[in-house]
Amino acid sequence: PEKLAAFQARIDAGEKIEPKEWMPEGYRKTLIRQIGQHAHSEIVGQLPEGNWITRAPSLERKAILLAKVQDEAGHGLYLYCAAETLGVSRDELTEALLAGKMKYSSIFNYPTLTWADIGAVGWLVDGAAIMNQVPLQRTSFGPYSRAMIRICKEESFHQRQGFDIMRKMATGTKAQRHMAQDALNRFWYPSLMMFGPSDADSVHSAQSIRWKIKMNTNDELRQKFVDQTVPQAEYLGLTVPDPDLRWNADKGGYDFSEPDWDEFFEVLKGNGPCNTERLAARQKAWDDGAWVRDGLMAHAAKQHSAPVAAE
Amino acid sequence: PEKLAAFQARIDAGEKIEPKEWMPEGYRKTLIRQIGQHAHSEIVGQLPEGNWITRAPSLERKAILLAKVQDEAGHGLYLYCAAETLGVSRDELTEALLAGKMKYSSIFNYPTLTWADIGAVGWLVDGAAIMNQVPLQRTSFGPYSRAMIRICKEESFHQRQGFDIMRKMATGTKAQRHMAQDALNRFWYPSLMMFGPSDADSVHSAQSIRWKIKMNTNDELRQKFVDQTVPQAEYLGLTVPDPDLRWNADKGGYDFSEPDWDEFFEVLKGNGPCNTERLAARQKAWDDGAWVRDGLMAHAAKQHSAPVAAE
Amino acid sequence: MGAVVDLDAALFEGLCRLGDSTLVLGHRVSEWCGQAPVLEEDIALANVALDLIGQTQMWLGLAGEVEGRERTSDTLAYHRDVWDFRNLLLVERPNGDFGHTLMRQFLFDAWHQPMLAGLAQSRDTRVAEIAVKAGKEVAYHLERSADLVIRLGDGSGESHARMQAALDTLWPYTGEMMVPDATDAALAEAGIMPDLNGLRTTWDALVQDVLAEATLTIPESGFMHKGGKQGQHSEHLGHMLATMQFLPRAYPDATW
Amino acid sequence: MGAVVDLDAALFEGLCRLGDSTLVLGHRVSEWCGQAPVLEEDIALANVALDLIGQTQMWLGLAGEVEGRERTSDTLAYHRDVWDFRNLLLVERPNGDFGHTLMRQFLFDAWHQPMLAGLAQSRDTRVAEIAVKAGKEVAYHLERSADLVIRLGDGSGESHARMQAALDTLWPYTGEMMVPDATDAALAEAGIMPDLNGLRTTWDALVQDVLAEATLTIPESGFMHKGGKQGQHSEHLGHMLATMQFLPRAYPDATW
Repeated sequence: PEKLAAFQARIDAGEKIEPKEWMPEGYRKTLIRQIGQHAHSEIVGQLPEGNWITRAPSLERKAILLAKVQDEAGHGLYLYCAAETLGVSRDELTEALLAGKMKYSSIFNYPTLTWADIGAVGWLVDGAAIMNQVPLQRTSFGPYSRAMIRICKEESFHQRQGFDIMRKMATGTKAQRHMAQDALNRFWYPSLMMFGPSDADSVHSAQSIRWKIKMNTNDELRQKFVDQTVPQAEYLGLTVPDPDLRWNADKGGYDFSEPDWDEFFEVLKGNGPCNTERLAARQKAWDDGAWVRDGLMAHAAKQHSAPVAAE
Repeated sequence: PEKLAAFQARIDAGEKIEPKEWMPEGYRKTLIRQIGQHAHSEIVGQLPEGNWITRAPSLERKAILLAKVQDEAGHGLYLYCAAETLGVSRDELTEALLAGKMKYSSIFNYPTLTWADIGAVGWLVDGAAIMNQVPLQRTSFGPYSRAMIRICKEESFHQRQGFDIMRKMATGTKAQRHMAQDALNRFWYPSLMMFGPSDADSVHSAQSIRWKIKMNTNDELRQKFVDQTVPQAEYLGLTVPDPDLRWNADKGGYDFSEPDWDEFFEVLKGNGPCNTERLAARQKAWDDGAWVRDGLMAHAAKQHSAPVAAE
Repeated sequence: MGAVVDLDAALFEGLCRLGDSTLVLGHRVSEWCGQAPVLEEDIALANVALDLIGQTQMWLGLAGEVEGRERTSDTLAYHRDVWDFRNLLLVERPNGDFGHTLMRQFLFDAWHQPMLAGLAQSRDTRVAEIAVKAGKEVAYHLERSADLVIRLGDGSGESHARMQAALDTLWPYTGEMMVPDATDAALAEAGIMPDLNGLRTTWDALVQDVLAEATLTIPESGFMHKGGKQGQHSEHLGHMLATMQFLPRAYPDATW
Repeated sequence: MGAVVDLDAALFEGLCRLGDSTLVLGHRVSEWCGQAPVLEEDIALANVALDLIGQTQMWLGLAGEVEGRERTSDTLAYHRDVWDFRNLLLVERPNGDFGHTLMRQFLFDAWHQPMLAGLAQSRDTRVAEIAVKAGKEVAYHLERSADLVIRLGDGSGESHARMQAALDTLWPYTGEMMVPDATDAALAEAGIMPDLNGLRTTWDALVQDVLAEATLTIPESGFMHKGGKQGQHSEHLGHMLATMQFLPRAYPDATW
């Protein structure tokens, strides 16, 4: 308990906790879960975008999208490394994902059905992600904080590119405008879900906020996201699919409809449009790749033993 | 030798030989090789056409092409059945094909690269096949003769459909005309090869002709094919890719260039554009289908043993 | 789902649901060309695909006629993008192994056959005529797929496991077939198409019987995908259309 | 193969050969997105694909400029059909397993790197500039693919067998890279592109060294496929283009 108080004092003073320093088991566990889940999201998040790389409508768009998924894989790498400093290996985390014991962001269980969805993913999904991540640059765990700083810089770039796709679509031909509006219709509520249900009644959240693992409540961030995004939709000439959306001058923000939380919990349980396929794709990559990983290890072992044998 | 003479006398008299009747071993072997090879050709022949079923440019064309490959599989079935009457099973023949011990028509080692190729295959390849097959309706082995009668009827239908595709392409847009001419350029010589090299010096051929397993020489049939096809190409406004092609009034037929027989023997050896892929596709179908064949047999065995157990 | 539904618009929708489902399933089945596990199946698969494409021509042909905007069955098949397709999600599932293809076919046939029987009673004679014609073909499809599901379900250990895996994977895509939306309801009320709720009883009974004989177990999870009928598909459809529509899209001025 | 070759026409051809090869290989590599055996390879594959697409923009951009018919790199990439594509057959081979993808990359890189070194000496400064830029990227590609071929060739029993199978399958597609036709000869003579015969020595040495260290055996058969450079491809390219070109073909009036 004394240790605990000292630990909390350091956090309150804005100090960073480093991997080799003492930390409460709960802090470590919560971080592993949160960082691991974030890493998995980057990896699984490649799939809905990868679905359109081979159909990107220009060489420039193809290059931008390739650069983006490359960044995402890179983010995954930073985050797995951050998690590894807490004593869990990348393989362990991967196996937990494949066994269904760890989650990834539910948004990636929605399909990308037209090219405009690639715009919507950048604009809305990366937008919501940034909203979550910017405060986490100030999180108490050093490696996590440093990873978030690198990631946020790239993410905001991705968001601008996504918005640029939407702008082209929204001001394009009739078919393109249709695709843009349709993408907004499908991604709006799932994006709002990305902040999680209202944490009014969550004990976890309160502890995480005290530890500076979580910096804001879900509702604060969701409100901020809506306030930022609605004017952008207006600028694009697109309609947010919420008949009850309106400006509330008193609170200085928009009133908006809650997403369908039943759907959220269903998707979380595995019953989303693409859950099965996303996990199956990752499982296949893991299984098909086993011989490669084994082969590389076998080679490394030979290299290692060769000089010994020569002695 | 007496038996042999009697056998030859029956053939000379135009009688049909039936499976249970006596026949020389050489006759049986030659027939198995020839009918088996023909059956394999029908099966492998599905692949280059199957390549365009999913891309057929209209529902009507798609339906016609589906009907055609269905017919081909059906022809394969007739022919395997005819071969089976000679004491060789379909599975044995299939395994010989996959082991490279039996051949299929080399023409199917050429790729179908545009939709016009589907026209060219019908017009030229089926055209050449019919030229080979029509006389075989009078072949001496009963089951083979009857199979050929059924097959020829359908093949000539296929040829007309192929010609119809070519006609549409040859009288269509610039791109379509390009595709049509390009298809003729690529399929002309391989079609001429379908009759085999000149059999002037083949002992085999002479024996086969005596046995009425082979009804004409390769050169006769090739000449007939050229004489039939050149006017059709002219009608289509397409150019046969042979600068030395010209009408020879003396012989009442066209003079034409020989195909590149080195290429023919290379393809026969396995070195054609698609040999490896065609065999790999058949091997994959065979391997992937093993559990289905086993499952069906297991079910049949249960059905068979059930009543016995109940007794 | 408003209360007032334009009946011609609903009929156009309903016809697209039929025609797009046969088109997409026909396409999937045709992908097997030359790769079936036995020669008899090469023939049967080509035959089923051929029937389905023929039915597509009739349904989409009529759809174009009802719509009255001079779209032919080919225009509808080759010049719409994913959001305008109205096929069931089940039929756009990838082929997987032969077991998946077969199970998909059976689950669809078991719906298709009673659906066509209902459509044969349509007050719209154009619909009824097509349904009668298609019904004869589909009776054979169902007979074949049910028979094979039984033989492979109750076959070897491996074939049983593969058929069960196929059933588990595909089951969540069956719900949509029997849940009516406003369009279905309007067409049923007008006596043009059968009541989907009514089909469920027939489908349930048939599927339960066959799967029981096949020694296969119906998954417990009640979760069902939806959206295909309303134009919200999986990622697979777009890839299929890229292939299917290549030539007419690349050469819009050509006839074939 | 006439004696007189219009040099601009030959240059256009030569540039399409380069740009189409990087485009098609970039496409194939990008098909791996999110499916690599290890995360580092997800990153590396995306990076290689990105480089190749960037090079495509440069080569096809210059090709359009040389042609002078107002075709951009996008027009050339998205609005030509198979017969106008000039890529090497090797790069349109399907991905297969990771071993095939890797071996294809190595066999190509081992040609690409000296090719770009030669192009960097081009008398056409536009060509030389692109080659210098691309050369830096490709040096890394070759380093990576050679290293991995060695590690997996001389790895486990299974990885060795898979790499050998990949080599056996892909070897007959390498000949075309180093056999000059009239276009290649004209460009070499004009000092615009390197002599392909000269590349063979470099390629042979490099490939033999790496494969020897990888404990892999070069197939004995001398048979080599040909035709890609002249626009005669395998059946795979058409399927790739149907996917790649879908949007610009379906929506010719749109900009993206």
